[in-house]
Amino acid sequence: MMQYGLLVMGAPYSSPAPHSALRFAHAVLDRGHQVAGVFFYHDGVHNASSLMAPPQDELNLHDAWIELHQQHAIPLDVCIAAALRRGLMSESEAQRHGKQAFNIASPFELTGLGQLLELQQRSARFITFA
Amino acid sequence: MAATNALLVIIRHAPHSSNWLREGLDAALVAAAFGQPVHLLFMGKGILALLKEQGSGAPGQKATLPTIDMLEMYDIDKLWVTKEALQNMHLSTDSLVDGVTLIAEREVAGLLQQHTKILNF
Amino acid sequence: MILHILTKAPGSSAALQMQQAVAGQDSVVLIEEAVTAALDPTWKAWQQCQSRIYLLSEDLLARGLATIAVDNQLPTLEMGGFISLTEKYEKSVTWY
Amino acid sequence: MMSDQKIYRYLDSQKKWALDPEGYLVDQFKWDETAANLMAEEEELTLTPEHWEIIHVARDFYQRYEMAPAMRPLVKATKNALGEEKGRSIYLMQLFPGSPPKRIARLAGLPKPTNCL
Repeated sequence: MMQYGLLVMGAPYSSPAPHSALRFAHAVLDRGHQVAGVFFYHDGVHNASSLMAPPQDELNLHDAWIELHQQHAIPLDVCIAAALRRGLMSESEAQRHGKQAFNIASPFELTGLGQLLELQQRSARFITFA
Repeated sequence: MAATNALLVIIRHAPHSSNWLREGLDAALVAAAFGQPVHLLFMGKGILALLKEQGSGAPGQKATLPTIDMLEMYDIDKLWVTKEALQNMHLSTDSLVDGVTLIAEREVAGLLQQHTKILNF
Repeated sequence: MILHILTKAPGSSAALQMQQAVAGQDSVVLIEEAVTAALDPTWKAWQQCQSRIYLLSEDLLARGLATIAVDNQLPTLEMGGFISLTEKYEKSVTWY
Repeated sequence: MMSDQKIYRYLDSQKKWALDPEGYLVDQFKWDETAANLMAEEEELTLTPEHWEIIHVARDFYQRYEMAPAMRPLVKATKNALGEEKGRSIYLMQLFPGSPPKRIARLAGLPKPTNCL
């Protein structure tokens, strides 16, 4: 049994990276390994948007990540600088920046890049999807 | 060179094309800020980040050069570039900032093997 | 020893850079758009990484390239095989 | 003009200096020593010549690198400008208790260091 860390840097519906990462995560778990965490960086931060509304008969990636979290308690960390730049923020960040709306909520957590490096340090295997 | 615990950050994207370059450099800076030794390998168009005559601010984005200059303040002093990549772009070392180390393309594979941690941008 | 994951087609700068970085004991997994390499049996990487380069079958199937990969006698693996490779190789680098 | 243009409150009664929700200057170019002193007063800090030296190190750093310094480069820049004795994190912590990079950036009229750094 090993700890896997995943880095996702592709945006939903413009890159196949999030789909690959999700399939990979499920396959890793099926093998009896653990996923220590998923870190969203670059355009990957869009995966965390709760305002994502794809057609009903298409996989909602945001919800798929939450399901993964709910089933396996996997942390979903989002780079705060990459997110804010792209218009993704939590309620508290929205207040801090004087914005009217927010689109990031638990279990997605806005966090610093230090978390990415920490995830890489403590994962036996670290796989990037971009 | 023996195995190293330094983080190798590979930079492959040019300034003013996407945010890959800036976000790659940010990752390098954060690692260094946390005290991790960081080495940089510039491949392909990533080399354009090292051109010393880059203007500032154009077009409406932060310039890259000040960040490249700032690397030494984070004690990031290994900036590798391959001779072949320079030749492919018809560039000479004179056009690059100081402190760049030229290596041969065949050394790249070895460099990756030596680093236990790698982030590829 | 490194597991290289390529997500872009042969001829992309990601593919060229990966080819520069592959060492003797490394393996390569082609996923996403990289599986279009099945269309090109003359791609240099097939020789360079002989017997250690694999196409992800799910991504081939999705793109209608599975039969061509078989016809060209190219090695494929399922997601489980991909996981096995990540178990074997401590390090991986994704080229995109 | 920095990205955070929302005015949350003013530093002074004449409304010369607008502040964002975190107390940073909305318009960096309006920074002067009076503004720095007023902000320091809010933080119950009295700016001595030793504080000013460091504020100028941070401003010079921003001029050159277009980024407010995080702790590690701030220590190095201080060492380069003011010598070994002052170029130590403990010295900066004594002058600006808490998070020196954030406090110095505010007092020096620089954008706050990005959350990641």
